[in-house]
Amino acid sequence: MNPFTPITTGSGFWNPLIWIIAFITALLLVYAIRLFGNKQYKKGSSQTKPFLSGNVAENNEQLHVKGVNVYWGFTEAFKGYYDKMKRIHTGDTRDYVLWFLIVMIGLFFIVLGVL
Amino acid sequence: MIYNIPYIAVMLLILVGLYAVIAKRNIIKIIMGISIIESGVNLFLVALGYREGGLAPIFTNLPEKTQIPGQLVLPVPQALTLTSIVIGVAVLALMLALAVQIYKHYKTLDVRSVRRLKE
Amino acid sequence: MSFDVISHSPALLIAIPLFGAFFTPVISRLHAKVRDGFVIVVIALTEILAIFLAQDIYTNGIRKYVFGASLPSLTRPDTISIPVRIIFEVDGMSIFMVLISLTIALVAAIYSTSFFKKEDGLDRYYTLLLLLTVGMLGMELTGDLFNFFVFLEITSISSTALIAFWIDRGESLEAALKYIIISSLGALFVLMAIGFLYGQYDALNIAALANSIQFTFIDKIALVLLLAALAMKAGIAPMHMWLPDAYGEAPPSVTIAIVAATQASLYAVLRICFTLYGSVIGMSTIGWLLIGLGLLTIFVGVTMALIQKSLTRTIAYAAVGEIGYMIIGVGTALAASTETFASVALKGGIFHIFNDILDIGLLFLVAGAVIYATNERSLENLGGLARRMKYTTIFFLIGLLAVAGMPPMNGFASKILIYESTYQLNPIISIIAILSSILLLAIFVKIFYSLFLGPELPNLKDVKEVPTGMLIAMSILAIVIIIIGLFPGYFIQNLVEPAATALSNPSNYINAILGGA
Amino acid sequence: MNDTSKIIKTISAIMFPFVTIYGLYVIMHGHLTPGGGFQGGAIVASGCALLVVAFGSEAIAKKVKESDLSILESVGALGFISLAFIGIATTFFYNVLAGRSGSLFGTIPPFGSNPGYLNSGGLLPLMNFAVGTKVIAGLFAIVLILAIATRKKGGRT
Repeated sequence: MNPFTPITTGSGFWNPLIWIIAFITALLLVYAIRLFGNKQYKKGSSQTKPFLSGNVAENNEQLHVKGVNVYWGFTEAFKGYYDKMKRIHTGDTRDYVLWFLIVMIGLFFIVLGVL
Repeated sequence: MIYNIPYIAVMLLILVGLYAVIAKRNIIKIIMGISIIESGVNLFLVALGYREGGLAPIFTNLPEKTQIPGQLVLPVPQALTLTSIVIGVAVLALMLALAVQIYKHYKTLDVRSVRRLKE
Repeated sequence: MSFDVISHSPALLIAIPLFGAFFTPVISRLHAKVRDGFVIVVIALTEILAIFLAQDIYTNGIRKYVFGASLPSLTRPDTISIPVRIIFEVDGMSIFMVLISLTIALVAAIYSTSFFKKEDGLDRYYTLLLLLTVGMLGMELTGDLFNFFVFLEITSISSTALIAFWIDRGESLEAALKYIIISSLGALFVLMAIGFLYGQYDALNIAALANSIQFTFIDKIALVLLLAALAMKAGIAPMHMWLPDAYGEAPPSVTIAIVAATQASLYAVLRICFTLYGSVIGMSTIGWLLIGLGLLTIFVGVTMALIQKSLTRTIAYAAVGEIGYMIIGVGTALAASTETFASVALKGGIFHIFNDILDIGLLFLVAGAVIYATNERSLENLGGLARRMKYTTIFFLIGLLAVAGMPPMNGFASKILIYESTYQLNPIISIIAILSSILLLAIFVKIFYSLFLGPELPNLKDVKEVPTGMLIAMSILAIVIIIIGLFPGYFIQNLVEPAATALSNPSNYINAILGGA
Repeated sequence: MNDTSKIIKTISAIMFPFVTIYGLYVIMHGHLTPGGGFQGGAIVASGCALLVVAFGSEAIAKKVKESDLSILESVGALGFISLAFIGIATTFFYNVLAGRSGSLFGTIPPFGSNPGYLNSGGLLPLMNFAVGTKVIAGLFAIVLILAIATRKKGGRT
């Protein structure tokens, strides 16, 4: 049997081989474009130093943005949602049981009412 | 009507157990609640197999001229109950052992304080 | 007397790991290395047996095994109208799940041999790991509802003990207590539902029950109890809260086994929806219900993963999100039972069970490697690990791409089936799923950045690459991920297709038991 | 530390053999009357718990090692699985001994009410012994570990 069978989804198909060929083509294209780049760019000069809003970093560690702060803007924008979610996730065992019972009662209403 | 009384008892036991699990704060009492629910479910299984005027399904020293299996209660739910009791013992021992260890680490059995893991 | 291994293999699949589990404390008196090798050999042997059984099932159909009968296939001795004795019934779906569970158990065992060095009590650790494997296999193989309950409890007891393995961490104990309370409660409701069904139809066999089910009022109650309890065990929102605790605090080698146990609960949900209640007409409502719960699960899991501070908890919430994808795939198949895309959705959902456990499992193993090397799991204090741990970084990159559903990894192959089929049912489902997948990618890029990139941190100067056993375990998963990603059509035709066919034809399952001896 | 009175110690020591024998009786007759491996094992283990309460967990832990108990437990489980494996030529758990007159536990009792034939049941009594061993060891270990774990400094058990 042919192991390269594509997946058909009814409205389309997916064949990884085609994707890989396209990916390699794109890589070559990117490399070709990169060759047109600015010849004046030099390593080790101030062009490659990180820019920290004009502040001077004293050592390398300070340049590292901690994992918790990476999406600070996103979490700040959805603060209302996240505050609610944090309030729901209490970590209290009894609340876990309560959620289980709530879902079960909800299912009772739907299944006994609709079916 | 009288044959519904076990089922009412089952209902009450499960509700009492759920109340203990949801409303009590002491971990030991929550574990007791789980145990009470388990007793309710076990009673439910045993009550399912009962038959009016039935005898225990044990051949040893059964009264003479018993109709078999007409007069015996169903043995299968009893076997199920025994299995569930055995499992219940294991779960209970595990929960109590965890409660002991939690008391050592948190110095409390109040479930509101045992929540370092949240969000 | 000729001894036919294949016809006995459903029982041997349970018996060999069970024997191994209780032999482990005895053999560990010899040497720790002997014990490690013994555990791996036991699981590998079981896996080989499962592969042979799978080949047999794909060619000869459903295999059944009656315990204690005078013939393995004697389901109804003499003229009894209902099947007696405990019966194992193995069809395409069961063996699919068995193969997944055993692969994961094998990887977990290989990983454990070098993950634990200093800890004591490892004899019991391996005993419990094998018992957990037995529990999962039993849940997937059995054709008997009460037997299913017993294996469910074996699984939850052994996984609780394994979650609490690091007993000097208060958090592990807390997670274990929460897990055992909620899962024993769920199991009791499962037992109650079994009682309801037994009281109605005097049978415990799934096939016999499915044959005679009338969908009366009491059957509906039983359905709700079973669905709620098993969905909770599978970690569906809003009952997912035990899952990040348990996954996050267990040793990572255990976590992937517990992920497999969660999948076994999901398998039970499928078995109940498709086989036990398969002949009932109004299941499309259940399908829509599953879609709703699945969307909620995806959304909650993925958004909560974004704000976690602990590495393992982030992956655990991502795992919650991934469960939602399987649920919407399966729910679409139920909701659109007669449409052509229903089978595509079912295939996508089933295929995603396999892909999810590989991806999430690889990520957890990498998290375990990070914990092993740095003794640190908070994202605050990690960074720059790529300089010290080359292979681990590569494995994390593979897992990241796979879990986010990026082509050409395996996650994409199953997600595209789910996207395209749900789009035909309702475009909104598909859009939410795709957006959540993008968010998932963002989350793991964040973890990748904060864990492996950036400058070397002063507290991580003496980090070394993890030992070979862990690398081997991770590379097994990574290689399988890439192979499935490159040849998805092959795997769908040979593994997923029989499973989907088995699920969507409940009459085959029933006839194998009831249609004569 | 141990401050139970002499009466408690003496009575427990006298009671323990009776409890054990009753438990063993229940295990032995598991295939005839209600009870069996688990129930009888639980009775014997409760006798052991009586000793733990009366003499204190320290005194018992000196005599019985927890690792030995876990080995005994494994032996019980292994025995059970091995007995199940005996019938693998036919099916797993197949009762090879039952129905062979003359062999151990081989008699087939007559149908209906009977006074109980101990020499029947095939592999079932043997399995009851195995389960009984496992349950005695397991429950005793649980009681002992919980007693040691909950012991306060200066207090008893």
